[in-house]
Amino acid sequence: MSAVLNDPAVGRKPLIVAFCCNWCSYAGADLAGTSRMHYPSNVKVIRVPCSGRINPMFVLRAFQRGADGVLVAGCHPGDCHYSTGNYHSRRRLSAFKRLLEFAGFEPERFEVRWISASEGDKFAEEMEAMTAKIMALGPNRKMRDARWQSKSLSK
Amino acid sequence: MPRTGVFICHCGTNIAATVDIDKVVEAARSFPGVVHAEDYRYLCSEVGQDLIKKAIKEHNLDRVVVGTCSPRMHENTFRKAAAEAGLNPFLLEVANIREQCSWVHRDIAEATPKAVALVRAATAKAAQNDPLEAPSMEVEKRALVIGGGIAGIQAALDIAEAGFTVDIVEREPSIGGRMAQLEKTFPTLDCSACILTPKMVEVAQHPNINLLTYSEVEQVNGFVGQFDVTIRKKARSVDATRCTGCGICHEKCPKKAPAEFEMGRSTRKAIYVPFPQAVPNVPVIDRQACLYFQKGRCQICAKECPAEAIDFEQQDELLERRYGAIIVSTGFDQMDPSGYGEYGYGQHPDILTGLEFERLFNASGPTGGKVVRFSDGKPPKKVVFIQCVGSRDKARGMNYCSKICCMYTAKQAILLKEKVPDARSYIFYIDVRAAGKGYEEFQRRAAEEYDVAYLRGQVGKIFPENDYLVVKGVDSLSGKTIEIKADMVVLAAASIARADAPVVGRILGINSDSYHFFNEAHPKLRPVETHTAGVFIAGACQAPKDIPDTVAQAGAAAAKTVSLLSKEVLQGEACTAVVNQAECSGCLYCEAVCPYGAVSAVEIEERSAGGTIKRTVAEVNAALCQGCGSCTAICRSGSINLKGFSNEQILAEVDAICLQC
Amino acid sequence: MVSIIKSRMLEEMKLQSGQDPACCYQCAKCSAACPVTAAMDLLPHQVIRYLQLGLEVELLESRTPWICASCFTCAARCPRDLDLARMMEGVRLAILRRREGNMFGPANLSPEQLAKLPQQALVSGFRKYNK
Amino acid sequence: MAEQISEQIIKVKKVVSQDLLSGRIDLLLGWEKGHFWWQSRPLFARSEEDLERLVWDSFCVINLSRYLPDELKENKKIGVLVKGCDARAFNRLLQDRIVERERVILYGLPCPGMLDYALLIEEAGAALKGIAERNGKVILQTDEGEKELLRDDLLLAKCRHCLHPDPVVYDQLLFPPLGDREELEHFKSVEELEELPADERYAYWEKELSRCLRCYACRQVCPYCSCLECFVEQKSPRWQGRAYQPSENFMFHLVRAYHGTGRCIDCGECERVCPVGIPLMELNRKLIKDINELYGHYEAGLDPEQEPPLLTYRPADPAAFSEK
Repeated sequence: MSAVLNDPAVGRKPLIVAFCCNWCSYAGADLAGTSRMHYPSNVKVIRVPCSGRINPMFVLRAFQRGADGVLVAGCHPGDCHYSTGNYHSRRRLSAFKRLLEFAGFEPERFEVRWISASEGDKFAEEMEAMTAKIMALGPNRKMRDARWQSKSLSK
Repeated sequence: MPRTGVFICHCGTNIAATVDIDKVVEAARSFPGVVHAEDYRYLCSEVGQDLIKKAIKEHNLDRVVVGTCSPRMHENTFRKAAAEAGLNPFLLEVANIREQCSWVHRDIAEATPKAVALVRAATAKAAQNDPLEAPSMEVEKRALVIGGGIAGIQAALDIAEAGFTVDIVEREPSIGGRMAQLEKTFPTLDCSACILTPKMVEVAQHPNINLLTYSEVEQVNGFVGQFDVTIRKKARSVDATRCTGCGICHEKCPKKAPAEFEMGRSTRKAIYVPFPQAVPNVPVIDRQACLYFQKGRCQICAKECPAEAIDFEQQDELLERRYGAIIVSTGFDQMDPSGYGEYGYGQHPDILTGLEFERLFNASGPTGGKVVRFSDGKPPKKVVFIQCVGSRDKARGMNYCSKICCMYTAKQAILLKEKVPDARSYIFYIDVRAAGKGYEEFQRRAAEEYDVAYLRGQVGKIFPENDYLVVKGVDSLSGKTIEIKADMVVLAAASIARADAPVVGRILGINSDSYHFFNEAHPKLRPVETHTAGVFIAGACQAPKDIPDTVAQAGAAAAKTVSLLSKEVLQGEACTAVVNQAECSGCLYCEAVCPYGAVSAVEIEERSAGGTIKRTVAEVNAALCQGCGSCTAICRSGSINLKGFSNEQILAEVDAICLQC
Repeated sequence: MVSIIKSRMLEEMKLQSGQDPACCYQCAKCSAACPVTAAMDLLPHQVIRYLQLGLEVELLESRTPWICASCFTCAARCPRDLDLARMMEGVRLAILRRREGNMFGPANLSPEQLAKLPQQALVSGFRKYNK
Repeated sequence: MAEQISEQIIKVKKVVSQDLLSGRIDLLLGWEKGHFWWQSRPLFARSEEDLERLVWDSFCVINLSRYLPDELKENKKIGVLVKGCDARAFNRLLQDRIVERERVILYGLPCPGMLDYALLIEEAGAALKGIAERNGKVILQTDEGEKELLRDDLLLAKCRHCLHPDPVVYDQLLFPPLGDREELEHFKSVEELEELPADERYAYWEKELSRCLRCYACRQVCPYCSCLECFVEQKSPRWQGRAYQPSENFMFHLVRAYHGTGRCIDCGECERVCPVGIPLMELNRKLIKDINELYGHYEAGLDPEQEPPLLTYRPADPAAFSEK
């Protein structure tokens, strides 16, 4: 394990953790794949049933563990597989996003997007755009728990 | 520590071309808990699945991770294979290294570490997985249909024909609904009664159908497979088992009241059947109108009834029944257009709504089938029809198109010409919407063969002058204002949701759009289901609809119902929410955000400081829960968790996916 | 032949009146309800249609915006919730801006008229027809 | 105020002793003097003798509603003295179903604000022995004589921010209401922080939060922290790391504040009890301000019937992110 890889400031592309709802955005991400679109490999998806499942603590945990950006993606309002999940997450995550920014996070670090199962292109574009913005910001050090990488990798 | 097996698929070259499989397998061997790792060209093939099954047994695996295509593709395939090897299927996790890795990245040096990270995350999640069982529920093999219009009739007949018992609950004294009020149907001009009455009779005679007319659903508890429904059977004041339907009672009854069936345009008696073909042909006493009930004397009906069927003492009855599925087919109302002052509805007897005009053609209607004016009994020579009264009107009415008016207005104009050959129709319209089999042709026939003047424009004012109505309108195509001295005006009033639709929705726990029409579960793919499993919708209670669409939807709802009732047990969702009641503080925020009404309050007893105390906490009905997890995110203490996507699982995934190496 | 173009007048009118002609589906109820259509060369719904199509020249020459009495019957009847009276006002303002002089001023009135008419009517009249 | 706060105790005592002695309530939650003259601590009165110690003065800052959940386990019916903030706290607990309305009698005390001891000694200059109050003024009695100051200038920060001095819920209001207050600069400090560049804001919070001892006093006193087991103490999953380091401090404080979204009654107790003076209300007020801006004005604790903003939605709600 090289020290360079351990240091978030040097030598790596930003890590973006994307929480995608199973019915729309995860399917949209799959479609980007079946359509052979390309987006940066630093984007890693975690599948959840619905954007309404997202507890803001998951997002904070990702930042603690070294994520440089976090995305929550869900169905467009009105299209939620569970009918109201994304309406609730819109309120929750709007309040939470503003709180994060108030704590000193750059707005680009945490985003919410509505991406449907047919929007493979949108998924790829959003991931490109988010990566570019976060590259410009540089690695995230805020809330990052420096102990994590070294502790976990030396099991 | 779990014993995890990791299996990486090449998917031919789909994955192997951009992911260094050997490196992924090697990395996987170093993950915590991994005791076995291997790869194969096509894991989803028979051979590939056997390989997994064999490894589960050989290495005594209690967790399996497959690095393959999207879980949306083959998760079920692999879980079934795991189950065949004796492993609980929910102990298997999929890492999506094709759609979300090898197919979106070109460079093997980028895709390989990402595949490693994805497999690591799946392994970390799997370590937190618990074996899950989908709840199974017994199914009561009986269906309830609420509303006995053409939708309810069709649905009930289809279900009954499939061999299941159906109860129809109808609020009015007879089934038949709106269709029974119609004279002819577009675009074929079939006589409405001729095609509806046989179906009504079939309903009455079918051994599998129980008819509960003059009844209403009061309460619904339970869930799919086992709905406990309370039905109020209102007192008819007539013993249906004795009544022969001879009709002497309403012939002799001295008290009149406005006839609901005729939209109040004529009268009926205090004891009445709403229309001659009523099913059941058993009269009802309207206690609000009846002299005996209001003033204490009369009882002429009882004296005249040869069957001694009149029963003034009859009381409302409450029936408790259990059903496996419910179809809601409560129909629609016509908007009262008197809010549109410029049209003068309600201020002049010759300004009618479409449904009122329809009744003029009917032999049992208020004019005995003669198309004449209410004001002077003369046949109208010039009739103005106005479309979109309250429809497509976001300012004072409904923003939507009522869908049926263009067609029934064309029909009425044709019927008018047939009844009154020297009459002329003028139709003010915004757009003619005639999408449907034979509809366009039908509407063109009205315009071309029946001398109907279609005027593209609207009416600004109607006022009476001498013995006619002056209609001031515009033809927007020519840009000319138009004045017509009409004998009659017919308003195509908007079709709207039943006034008590919100109440019905609340009783059933189904939601509605902003106009109070019931919502389907998915606008394209689940058009007859609601968000409450086991409750289906049919007909105009979902949105304005014509008869063919209504019958088709009723058939679809019946098919869904039959397929549900044919199951011995229902397999529910395995990934459902679960409450840690010892930790739950009972704020029930989870209940507030649950779209399925799956969370409810329950009282538990708990030991505390020397005694027991009672405490209210949340409880999840796994049969209703669909596993969205909205409740888990609102719960501050994490006392409600989602199986399959638990807090522990997601956090483990986050931790693992963030590791960089 | 009419070419449908983006019209500056439309944008100005939208800005002035806060109304968007795109909402109109040309049911012509405004024209049916308007009490002064007899004197108009374009009916109210046609004015909106011309706006939708960007027919500025035709509107500049039309009598209709000046005939409009701002009685609001059209606005009360409109099923699309458009306030036509406001739109007409927006059109008038847009036209005035394109003209050289004013439409109507004190010079257009005789001294007797000026003496007789109420001040308020004069002021609002001048506001309506002047830059 | 018609009568001095110190004169009101006579009526308070009369009313509550009637109810306690007649058995209408089993327990009265009030205040009594603590070790120091500038402290009033909770009084759990069960008898006439207990009631003799009851006080109502300018130091009764402790929120008594917060004691209800525990006390209701052992008593059938409890009487509580509630100030404006305590009454909103009661509504918070009611909405979270922690208390039952019918088992509590609320005696409403319109509250002129409580005095800040730290400010008193600062103003006194010399050793402070005691105070007297007269006509909206406070007389500081020190070794070096008396000093008279405006009462409003000596209030606790939370009381200076108070919008609703009158109880919003009560069974009996003991004194005439004082009326709502308009605090024009309620969100001023939040707005100032919002103006800072992100990095400076982070540095600000990193510094403030670095003092956090994780004593959780803010949580203990908070009427919205009604969980049986707080996320910080849970072991499975372990949401909150135990280490005293910036990452974990942020975790705790951001989540604590987020849990108050649409629920914080703006009483300022968390900030008051913080032993290291972290400006916690800035986080809470930020959320109040944003919810107001995004989803319509809402003040938690005013009306328990009104749905909290995170439990409902409108399809046309705005979002703090791009919805394109």
